[in-house]
Amino acid sequence: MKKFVNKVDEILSESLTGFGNAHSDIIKVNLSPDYISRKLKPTNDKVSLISGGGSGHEPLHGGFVGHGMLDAACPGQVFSAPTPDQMEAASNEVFNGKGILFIVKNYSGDIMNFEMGADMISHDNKTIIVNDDVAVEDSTFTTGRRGVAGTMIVEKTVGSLAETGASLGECKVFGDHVNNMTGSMGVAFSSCTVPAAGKPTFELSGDEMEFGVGIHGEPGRKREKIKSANELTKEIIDTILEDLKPEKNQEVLLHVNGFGGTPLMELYLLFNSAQKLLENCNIKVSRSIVGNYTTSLEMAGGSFTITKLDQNITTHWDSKVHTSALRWKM
Amino acid sequence: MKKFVNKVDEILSESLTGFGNAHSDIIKVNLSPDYISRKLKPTNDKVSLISGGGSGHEPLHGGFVGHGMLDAACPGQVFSAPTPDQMEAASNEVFNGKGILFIVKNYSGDIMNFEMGADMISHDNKTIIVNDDVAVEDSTFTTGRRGVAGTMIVEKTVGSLAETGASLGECKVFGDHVNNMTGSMGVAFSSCTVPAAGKPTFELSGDEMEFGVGIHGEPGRKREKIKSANELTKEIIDTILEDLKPEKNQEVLLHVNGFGGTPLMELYLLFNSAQKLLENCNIKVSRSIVGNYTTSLEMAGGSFTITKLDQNITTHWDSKVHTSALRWKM
Amino acid sequence: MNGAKIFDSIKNIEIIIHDHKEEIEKLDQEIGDGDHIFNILRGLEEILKLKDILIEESPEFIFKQLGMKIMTTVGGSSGALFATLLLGMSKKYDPAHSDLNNISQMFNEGVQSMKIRGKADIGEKTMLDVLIPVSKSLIDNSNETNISKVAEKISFVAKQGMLSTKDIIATKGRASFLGDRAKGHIDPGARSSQLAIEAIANQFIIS
Amino acid sequence: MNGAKIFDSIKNIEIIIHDHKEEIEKLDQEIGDGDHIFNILRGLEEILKLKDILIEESPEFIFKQLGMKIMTTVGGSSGALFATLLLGMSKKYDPAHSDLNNISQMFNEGVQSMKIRGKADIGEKTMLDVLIPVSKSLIDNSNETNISKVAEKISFVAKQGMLSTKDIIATKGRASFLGDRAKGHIDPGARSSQLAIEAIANQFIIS
Ligand SMILES: Nc1ncnc2c1ncn2[C@@H]1O[C@H](COP(=O)(O)OP(=O)(O)O)[C@@H](O)[C@H]1O
Ligand SMILES: Nc1ncnc2c1ncn2[C@@H]1O[C@H](COP(=O)(O)OP(=O)(O)O)[C@@H](O)[C@H]1O
Ligand SMILES: [Mg+2]
Ligand SMILES: [Mg+2]
Ligand SMILES: [Mg+2]
Ligand SMILES: [Mg+2]
Repeated sequence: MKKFVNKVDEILSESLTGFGNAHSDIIKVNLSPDYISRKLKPTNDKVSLISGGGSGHEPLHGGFVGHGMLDAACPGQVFSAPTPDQMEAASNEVFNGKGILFIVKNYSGDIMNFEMGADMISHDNKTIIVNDDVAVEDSTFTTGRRGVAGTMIVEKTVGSLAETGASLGECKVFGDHVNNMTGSMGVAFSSCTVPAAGKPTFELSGDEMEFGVGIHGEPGRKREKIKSANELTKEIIDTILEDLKPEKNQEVLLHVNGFGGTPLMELYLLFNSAQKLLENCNIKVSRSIVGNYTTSLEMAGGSFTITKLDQNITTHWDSKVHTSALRWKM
Repeated sequence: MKKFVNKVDEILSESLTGFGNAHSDIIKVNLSPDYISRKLKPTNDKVSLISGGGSGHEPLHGGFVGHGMLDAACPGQVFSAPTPDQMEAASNEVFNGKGILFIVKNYSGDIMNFEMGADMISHDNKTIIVNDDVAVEDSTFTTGRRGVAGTMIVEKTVGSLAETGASLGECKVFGDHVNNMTGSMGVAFSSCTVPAAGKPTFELSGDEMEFGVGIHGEPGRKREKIKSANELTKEIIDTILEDLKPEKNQEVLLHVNGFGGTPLMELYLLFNSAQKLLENCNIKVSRSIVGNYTTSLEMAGGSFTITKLDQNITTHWDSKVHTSALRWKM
Repeated sequence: MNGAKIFDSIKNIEIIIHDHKEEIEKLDQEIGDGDHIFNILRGLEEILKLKDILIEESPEFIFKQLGMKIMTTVGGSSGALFATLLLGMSKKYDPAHSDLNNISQMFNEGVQSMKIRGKADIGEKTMLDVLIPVSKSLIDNSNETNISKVAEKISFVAKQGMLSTKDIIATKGRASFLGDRAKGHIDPGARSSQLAIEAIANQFIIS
Repeated sequence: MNGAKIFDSIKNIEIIIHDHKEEIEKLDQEIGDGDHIFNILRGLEEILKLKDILIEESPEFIFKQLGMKIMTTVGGSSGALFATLLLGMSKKYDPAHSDLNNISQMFNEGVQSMKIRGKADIGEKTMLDVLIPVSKSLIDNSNETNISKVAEKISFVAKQGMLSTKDIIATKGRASFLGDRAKGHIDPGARSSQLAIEAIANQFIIS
């Protein structure tokens, strides 16, 4: 394994310390229990947004702590959900009069640990479960879909609404709405190496890809021969559209997300493929974001996320934000 | 080769088109000759900054076109300097009454092509040659040092000065000054794959790294066994400090740059190592930036850049900027 | 039941899990994300550190502390679930009962809490495919006097439960995202749970 | 000298470069960034496309157009340098001169421009280690009547020049960053230039 590391056990704490110092103008890092919170508590009463999950998806979630987005993020070990005491401590620190809204990606481990965290606090709280990954079939008998790159969009838009002083109920309803308007799907060209394991989670031969992959270096829904960018974009976009069933002339936010090991050049090429396809279906890409936002360590590959826009979502997407990974208008 | 690509020949134009559309609020893309310029020409007379170089370093340089930074960027083929007609066309479009300032990384190909471009235009122009890479010995008989991740810092600070209406001469002097205050050095854990070649430029065995590597997947100054993050950080930071010879209590900007294939988690860990080292030498890290800004496609590895700060550099680093890759205060 | 015995069991579990490190790691790489073995080992290491502090305490208190430690150091699905198991177990200790009776009642309570926490039941390709049958077997045999016979029984049903996860698809946990591709692979959590049961059973078979 | 001959030479250069594609690619991967072969091939492909349009034009005009084309399509060090070579050559064509005289004068002018453009001279491990000796040899032999003898000479000095790049360090171009590590590797630009010279020489030796 080739990584910048001193001791494998200390990667997380060293990295978090570095993160805290590199962005000490806006956030602070607490260790044991680990959580990242805003440097300054908002002065107005507002719902406090707390997200979290296994590490290895950076900048998600710590990179989204700051004005207009999260109040705190709880990072677990690499690809392991955080522990409830992290959520408890973060909640107690960031509670700001209007309740706590947890934003959780739909994985057993995350859900269980966040539930246990919620059980430990006395503040009013609600949870938004993000499950945007259309690669996984949903059914009431299963865990359902995974939460992937759409999480950032939920965090941005609900974060914006919370900033206006909206109630916990309003934030929860809006978050569920954004999640429902959002679909994602990805493809991987390589696995990634969990530092503790020291070797890639899986091996792919030179001409194979994992189609419908998640964000933990885990295998996807199927393994296939690699295809041209246009072909695989079409397959993914078609699957997302089947799920989202947009009307004609629907405006959308198109997010091309890199998993960590794919150059921006290719991500923009994918954006180009997808935008053309969408425009051929009379869908208007009126907002866009391209980059590595929800990663799987150094995995090569990427995902598409589409959010159907309405006035509300657009407003809260456009509104000002100041986090280490997403910043505009301030 | 596993890349998101349709035809290898068209990667660049498809990617540029995607880039143009994804950021159509601030920039526009011209194809044949290829250049990226601001969507709206500044209304005040100002020096126009044009940079460029081989593609494959994204977001450098196209990602730095916008208010407070570049007026245009000329992307060449992957790792090949752009052609003079690109610089000519870009100059003619962005000239804004006060002359053209070219910002060129110190590589033969870039220098020659930019010189030829400059020969083709009638506007007043000057060139800043960025050569921040302390891994390469400098001497009057050689090409000297390479221009690497410090380029972004030169573009940001001079871009800010140009925005104030400073003269071409002032911008040139300030850019040279920032360049002189800046030193960089990097290490690679893997090579990268130039799309046209289809295979990695070099191979490294499982426990080797290229020390003092450039940003083109080319071999570095020496090949060594991998070391702990603290050890290699120390070796690099010591080399940079030897070059920059900071005074006691010097304030610096510390930039940890990823080459494309290294997770943010590791970059922040490196930041932590470096900051501790610097503080032990009584050097104060008062500004910081961590992320993939000057990449080598999907190369794993990263570099450190240190800029000695003075009042001027700090002011122009902090000032507002709105590009696709660097954005704050607007 | 006392602190010394409890920590002996944990030590035995740690040994057996260590001996199967590579195998468990591989199972979670095949149908999960590869962290299961590290989660388990981190948990075991953390609770073994509590031995000196807790060894004289009541089983009730010990299980509660172990549960809290797992809860705050492990993370992931297994952290939440094993913490729930231990916390559940701590609630049902009754000094008036026999060891076997205590274990049956405690384990049953722990597993019930896990089912609620995980919203899962038998047949979903999880560790519950091991733990539910074991819990049932313990209840069924809670009046048995030959402890090593009980130990053999739970060791057997644990193994059966573990093997049963191989050819089914998962409907809970990370493996559920794989659909049919999960078939043919044993669930990592089922394997580690079964090994833990085996370690404890061996202890009783031998003693 | 006329359009047909010029384009024949270019076609011959393209053939020989193609035949050595892998070798040239490898050379620039070893001490450069791996793009040299693609730059060269892109340039050759682009100028061959101009054949039909330019074939009837004067050598002067043709060289100028070829230079412009290389300049606007190749990029990198070799784009700038070969464009400079061709543009330089176009300046010295004189219809009153013999072919050999023209070639000598033109090539000399082109190489002089390259030296200025590249701020480089012989012994710096670049293509100039091939092109400067060839240019000198052409000047020295510009009154020679046996063309194929001249061709053999330039072919020889080109090869010598190319080989001379192997054991020196580079002080210009990308390989200069490697310091001592560049030793033992032939310069890619020297190799492609030498092959081009060889292609042209062969044409004259045969004809
Ligand atoms: N909802 C659930 N109910 C019961 N067991 C579960 C559930 N989800 C996951 N598991 C168990 O947890 C194991 C995985 O644990 P681990 O790898 O530590 O966590 P994660 O799945 O979060 O990476 C699975 O093999 C399975 O046995
Ligand atoms: N300053 C220079 N003067 C002469 N030749 C040079 C100079 N710099 C580079 N070269 C030549 O250019 C070749 C590399 O060309 P190429 O790979 O196309 O461009 P780049 O070096 O920009 O990647 C080198 O092998 C060398 O022969
Ligand atoms: Mg996990
Ligand atoms: Mg090049
Ligand atoms: Mg797991
Ligand atoms: Mg090259």
